[in-house]
Amino acid sequence: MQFRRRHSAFAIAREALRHHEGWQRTWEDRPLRRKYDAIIVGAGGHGLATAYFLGKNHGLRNVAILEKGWLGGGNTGRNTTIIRSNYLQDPSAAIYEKARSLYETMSQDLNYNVMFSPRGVIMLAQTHHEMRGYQRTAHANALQGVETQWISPQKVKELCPIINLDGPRYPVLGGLWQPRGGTARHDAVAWGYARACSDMGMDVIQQCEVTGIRSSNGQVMGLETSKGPVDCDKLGIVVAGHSGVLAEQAGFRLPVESVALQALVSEPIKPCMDVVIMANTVHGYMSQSDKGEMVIGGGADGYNNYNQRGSFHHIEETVRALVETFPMVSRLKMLRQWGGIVDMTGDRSPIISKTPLGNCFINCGWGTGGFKAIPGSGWAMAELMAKGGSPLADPFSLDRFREGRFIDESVAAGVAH
Amino acid sequence: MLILTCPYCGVRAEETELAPGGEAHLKRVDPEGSPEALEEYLFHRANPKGVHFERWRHAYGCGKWFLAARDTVSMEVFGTYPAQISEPPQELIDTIRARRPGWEPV
Amino acid sequence: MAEHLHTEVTALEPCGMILLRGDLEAEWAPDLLSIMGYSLPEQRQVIQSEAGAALWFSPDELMLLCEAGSVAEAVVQMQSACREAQAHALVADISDARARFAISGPGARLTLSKLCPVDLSEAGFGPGHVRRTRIAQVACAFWMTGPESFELICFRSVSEYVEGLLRNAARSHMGLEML
Amino acid sequence: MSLRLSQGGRLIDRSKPVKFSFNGKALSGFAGDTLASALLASDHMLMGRSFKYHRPRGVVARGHEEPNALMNIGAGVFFEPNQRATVTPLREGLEAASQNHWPSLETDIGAVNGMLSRFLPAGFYYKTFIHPRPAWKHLFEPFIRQSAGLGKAPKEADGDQYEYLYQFCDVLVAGGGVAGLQAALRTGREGKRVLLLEQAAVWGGRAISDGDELDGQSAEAWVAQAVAELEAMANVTLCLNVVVSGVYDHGYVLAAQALPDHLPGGESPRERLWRIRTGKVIAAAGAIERPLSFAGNDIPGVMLAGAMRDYLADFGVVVGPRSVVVTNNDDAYRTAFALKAAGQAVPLIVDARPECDSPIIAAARAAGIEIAFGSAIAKVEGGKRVTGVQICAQNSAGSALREIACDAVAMSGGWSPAVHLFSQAGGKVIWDEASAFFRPDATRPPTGDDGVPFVSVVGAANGYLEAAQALADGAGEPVPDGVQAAIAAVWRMPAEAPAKLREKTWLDFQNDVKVSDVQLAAREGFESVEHAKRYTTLGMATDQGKLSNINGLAVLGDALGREIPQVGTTTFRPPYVPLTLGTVAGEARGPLFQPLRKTPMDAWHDSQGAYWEPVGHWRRPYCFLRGDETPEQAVAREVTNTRQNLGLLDASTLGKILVKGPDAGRFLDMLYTNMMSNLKPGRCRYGLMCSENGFLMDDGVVARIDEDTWLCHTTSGGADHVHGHMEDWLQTEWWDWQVYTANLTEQYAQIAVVGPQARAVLERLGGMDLSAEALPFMAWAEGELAGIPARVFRISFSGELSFEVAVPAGRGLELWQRLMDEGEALGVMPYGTEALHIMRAEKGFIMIGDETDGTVIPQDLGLNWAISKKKTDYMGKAAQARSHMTDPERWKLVGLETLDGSVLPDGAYAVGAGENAVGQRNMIGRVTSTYHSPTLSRGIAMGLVVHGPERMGEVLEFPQISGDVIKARIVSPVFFDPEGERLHG
Repeated sequence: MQFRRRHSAFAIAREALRHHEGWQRTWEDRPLRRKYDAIIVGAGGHGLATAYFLGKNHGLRNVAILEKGWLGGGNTGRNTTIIRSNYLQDPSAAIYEKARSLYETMSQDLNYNVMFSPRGVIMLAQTHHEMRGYQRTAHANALQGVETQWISPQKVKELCPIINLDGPRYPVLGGLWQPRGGTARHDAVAWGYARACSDMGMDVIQQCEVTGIRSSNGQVMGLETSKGPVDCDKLGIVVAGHSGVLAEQAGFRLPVESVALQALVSEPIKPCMDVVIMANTVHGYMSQSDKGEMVIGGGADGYNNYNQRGSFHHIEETVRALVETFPMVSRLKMLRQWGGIVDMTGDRSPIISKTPLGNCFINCGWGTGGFKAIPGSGWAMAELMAKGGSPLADPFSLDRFREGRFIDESVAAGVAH
Repeated sequence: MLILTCPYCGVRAEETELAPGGEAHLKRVDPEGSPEALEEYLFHRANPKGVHFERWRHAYGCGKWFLAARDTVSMEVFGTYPAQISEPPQELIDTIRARRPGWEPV
Repeated sequence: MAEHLHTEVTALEPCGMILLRGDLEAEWAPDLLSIMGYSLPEQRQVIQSEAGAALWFSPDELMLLCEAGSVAEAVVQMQSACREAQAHALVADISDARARFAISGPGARLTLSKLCPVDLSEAGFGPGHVRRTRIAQVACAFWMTGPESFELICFRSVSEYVEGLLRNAARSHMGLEML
Repeated sequence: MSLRLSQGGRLIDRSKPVKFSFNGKALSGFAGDTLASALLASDHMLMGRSFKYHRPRGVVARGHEEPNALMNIGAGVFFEPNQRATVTPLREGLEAASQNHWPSLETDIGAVNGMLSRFLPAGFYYKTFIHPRPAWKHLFEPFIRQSAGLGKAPKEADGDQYEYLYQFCDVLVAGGGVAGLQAALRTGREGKRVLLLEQAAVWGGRAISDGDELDGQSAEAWVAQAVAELEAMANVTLCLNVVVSGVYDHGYVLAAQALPDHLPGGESPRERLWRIRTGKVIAAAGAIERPLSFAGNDIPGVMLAGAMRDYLADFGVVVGPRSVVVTNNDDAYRTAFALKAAGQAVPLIVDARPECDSPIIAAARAAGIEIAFGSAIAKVEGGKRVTGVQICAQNSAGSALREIACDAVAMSGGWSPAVHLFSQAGGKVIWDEASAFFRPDATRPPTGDDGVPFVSVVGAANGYLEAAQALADGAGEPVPDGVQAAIAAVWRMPAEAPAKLREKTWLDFQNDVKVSDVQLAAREGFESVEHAKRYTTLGMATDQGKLSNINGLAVLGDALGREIPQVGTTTFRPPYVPLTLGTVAGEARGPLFQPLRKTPMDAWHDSQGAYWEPVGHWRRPYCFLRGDETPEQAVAREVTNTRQNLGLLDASTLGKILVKGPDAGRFLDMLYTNMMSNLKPGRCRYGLMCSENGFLMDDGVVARIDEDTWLCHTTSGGADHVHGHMEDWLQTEWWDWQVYTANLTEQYAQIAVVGPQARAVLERLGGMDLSAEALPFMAWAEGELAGIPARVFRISFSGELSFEVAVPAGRGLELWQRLMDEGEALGVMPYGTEALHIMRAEKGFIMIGDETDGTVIPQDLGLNWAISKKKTDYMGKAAQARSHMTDPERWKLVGLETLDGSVLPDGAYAVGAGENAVGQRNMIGRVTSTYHSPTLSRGIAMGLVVHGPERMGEVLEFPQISGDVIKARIVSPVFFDPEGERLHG
């Protein structure tokens, strides 16, 4: 696609000569218009990616993305940035692998460096049961076109020298290795998409809260917002933890509960870990950011919560697991902890679906695993909104709960982080 | 880190002594029920930003399940009550109304 | 440093333990207990009687302690008494299911304060109280057996873990002299 | 240069020298020094290198807010990176090394980044390194990672211990300065249970160093008196060296206690995490001084004015002899006085304000100190230390009016109340225009579980910066007006500084964020403070913006043409001060990491070569190794021996739940898919339990004990869950049903005695008639075996003649030992979980967790025989009627036999023709369990296959990850003894 101004080393050098006073807005600040072909509510990664692919894949550019706060300010900017697609069930593997492959070229596609770092992800097996589960995943992945391998403890140690293989409780029995998984810079994903959407002529409207959804004859007509009313032909609700509130405005209920999920980072240290490790038996996962911070994912609360704090005992459990798995972290210091509100569905898999309201679509329920899915989720949601169906999205429809057609990832002994 | 008073043993128990159990007052649907009712029972959950009725078990204490009314944003606990009841007690409803004018039970 | 807060942790020999589940407010309950030589404790109380301690566990659950040798007979006696009274109750010998520890000395309260989320100040917990809670990551119950001594019970399978926790916590109270 | 004066320093003991080393060089300080004060005392002004440009940096601050002086401390198992020198107490033998440079602190190659800084503005990495694609991973990212990071990564496990402490109080006072002491006195006198915590090693906060006067006495005397009164109150507990780290919901507070007397590796813990539950929090954390933004404000020798005062008063250390003071407020004048009093030269006070007056300004004039009002520092001269400053008018573009040679610059941009604790739990802050800071908004405090405010703030943290004000505020009295002249909201100096200066004007020292970076962010549309912070990394360094936040906000507001309140503020997140991860983990390390559940026979197993397997929190023998055996060989031997002779399995971990009462039968009929109410006393029945979603959850044998009592066996991992599940339904749904349950799992040791000789060995023990007539299959009996009270269940999970014997746990080992002794002649061997699994698979018995995975219903497993047709309801029945559950395309259980006799790999999938809608190979089945059967000398497997039971004899293809294909035939899942004859011995 065409960008107003391409980013490059040359552009930086040029701007340096004029003290960087020539840079322009990353995305335009435009007023809300009266009518759009499509409106996306929620300018997080998933919402922005949906808009991007509506434009890029389906030629729909009269689009607004409405954001109650600031874009990328929800879970997009609050996660541990892990990208992997080594899921067990076909529909999950398909959409996460689509996402992972799109991450590989995202910096080039968006002309914005999202720092996708395919450094590899290991999911540790620490019980025989877990080992069998991951071997099953590896077999499934081979048929799903997802490149994963079952690796030995020695190989785990080679890839991650700071690991303690011989924990007295749960010695490492091996791992599921996805060499092309990794991490990316979360904020940059939102900013890069916002810039691309803006350059396609879409309106990214921040500080715009949706206060009502207008419909007629079971079809969506438009929205009431804090910046005035607006009409639309199609509506996509992509607001993660706040989905229940929007669904209520649209007149339907969701199989979703919102809970706080926590994460923390340590103070930065020199590079010591080149891969992402997830240890599900002991509930800990960790990677090292480019800045040097150890990025650590904590657990989710078991009770409904909208306050982005969460309970500290989850942090304690996670840190214990990490001190056991990586004993050298003990004398590092926790710099910052925070929480995000994640929306959990009945089977812990997402919803990308039509809704009982005509031309109103919803994308939510990513639970603890949303960031890694962003481009795939946007791709599938855009296709669903544009065409009324999408092979990637269809299995994640709302009716699966009535039919008992679960997409349950916890079965592989892994949890869906 | 929540603290809730167990109505059975009177202990002000901290969250780590408790196990959360989801939405309270769900009505079980038996095989006679419609698929819609079953879906509702199994999956649809009240997910309010505000007053929520929920289940907790005093797992590391007396082992009893009890119910609580809590605000999911401010975390204010309006009250806890025994689980052997199919609707929240009127007294508690009144307390919540006093604390949250305009709130109505669903 | 903090020597005056010395704490002794002792693993105790097994004793008889009887689980009684039933409606403690029913008429038969105090009668049954008194026949057996126990008094009915109030909520969260422990009452020491000639037969042993009776611990309140929940509104429909008591744990009765007795001599190890007399538990089998006591259980049979209680079960038949319940039958006679046509009481809906469950009586079981659970003497082997738990391990017991004594924690004593001037640092006993502090030791438990490191492991249990319970107010163990004198104002918060005293003789006659029983508390079911967790000790680090497992369930436990404890009560006081003297001004500076506690008895703590936990499940048998985790007794080594709990003993490790207690000994570790009792090791040094440096920096806590003011508490 | 920096040096120690011959006198002064209230915290040091000059009679106690302390030796330490810095970058390998032997140095000496005094007891009471911090590492930073001791380094300054020996003229080590250069203490580290910055994050991005590797600029030389010295210490700026006195306490936890220090951004620059971060050290690698200690070695080996006691090594710790990023330790703030300003809060590291000096101790004998301390080894410190500066960070983030190569090859040395003085000569750092990374400083080339500084020369290129023009090409590396905020967010430059988003705009470049895009092509070619592989270069990011292989070239750019490794380079960026290597130059980023601060301290070295520790290499070893921690040599110290940590622990928790639970505390409860009515009032927690965080901070033992004047206001905190006052608040503790006030609430203590009211009789409240008060806990007063102070992060420093001394009481009184800044008042003593600043030489304040309180209630007509010296601060020192006042503090001593207040502490004495508090110590005398039985309801008040005071503790030093405890930093309050976070305030959480419902009055939960975390605090970290440092133990300065702890010796590395000593018996005491190194730090202790206090988990406090309090009714109220009174935050009295004081205020933090802000730097001023002028070019070169990061050169070693530029320090916060208050810090400079502290180093002098507390440690007798100065950077001198000539110091210029630069300020926008009155407070910094005190530094000038203190320096003068110590014989140092203060050639000029640069005051950005238009000429104004106040008692302290008058005093400066009277003392003959020159003051330049309306002035600014255009630029600091120097490289690795300050050599001078250029002075200009504040309202100018920075053309120098004069140059002053000096060794140090004391700067003060005003003070920011430490509102962190108030904000963490949800309190909102409000911009105070007159004082130019955010203060807590008392109308929007955090609320507790009762909905009532629970955090209040007093003293400097509440915006009352002067001692007399803090004294009144802490006491809850009306706060008098201050005597200082108003601060000027000067955020950048000079006001019209050109880009060239702004590019050398630091906001966030550690992360190297400059004024020009924040302006760039604003220009590029990162208008929200959260965007600007993330784009520039302002405030994300290890001081978490304690120094930089307000200045950054102001510069952002300036650039956007908005007032500070419109720009907003970021949320303060715990911890207030970085918290050691070991402290967070507490005692849970090594053997205490998690509870390890052991059966009564555990020690015996361990002594007999048990190869352990974790099962939930239990450990169980996977097999027993003899001699040089591999586990595979041991398992084969155990299977063969059990089938031929006699095997013993420790089955104590199986759940055993007693269910009793008039409604117990009815209850179990709801819980299990099959009928339990019609089971006869003395008999056993295998039962299945499903979740309300219809999925198979647990299984086990149920024995009816008497008319109203059943004993339910569960899987090892499922005991607690199933018991909780039962209690859930009894308490919350069918509370009028008369049923009690008791989880007796741990009361009994259970031993499976299995094999053709099983009856024989039990008969040798004596005590019970276990003949086929007296104890038929699926019956149980009670009695004594070898003098031990026992229940014997005649059930079989192996297909062999088998008895499960339950005895009181305390006698389990005795029974086990007796069985081993008596069985010796009969060929007894213990076996582990893997032999158990193989034997059940040979018989086609399903295993929860293998054949089930949370998505499987009993109907998938051919278990329809265990689903009662008579019952109108049971848990999961309604869900099992849904369309996807009754779909004939569901995969069903079959046996699988490889054509070549090999063992199918775990988790292998069978493929059909073609691909699905998203391009994945179509799968038609999968392996659920697979083993080498020693009995049949070939691979056997169970699996779920679409239309499986109707396709007996068909051959399926199972591709390997390598691409090779293994072929296997669909067969009956019962591989061995299909007639079940062996059950009878």
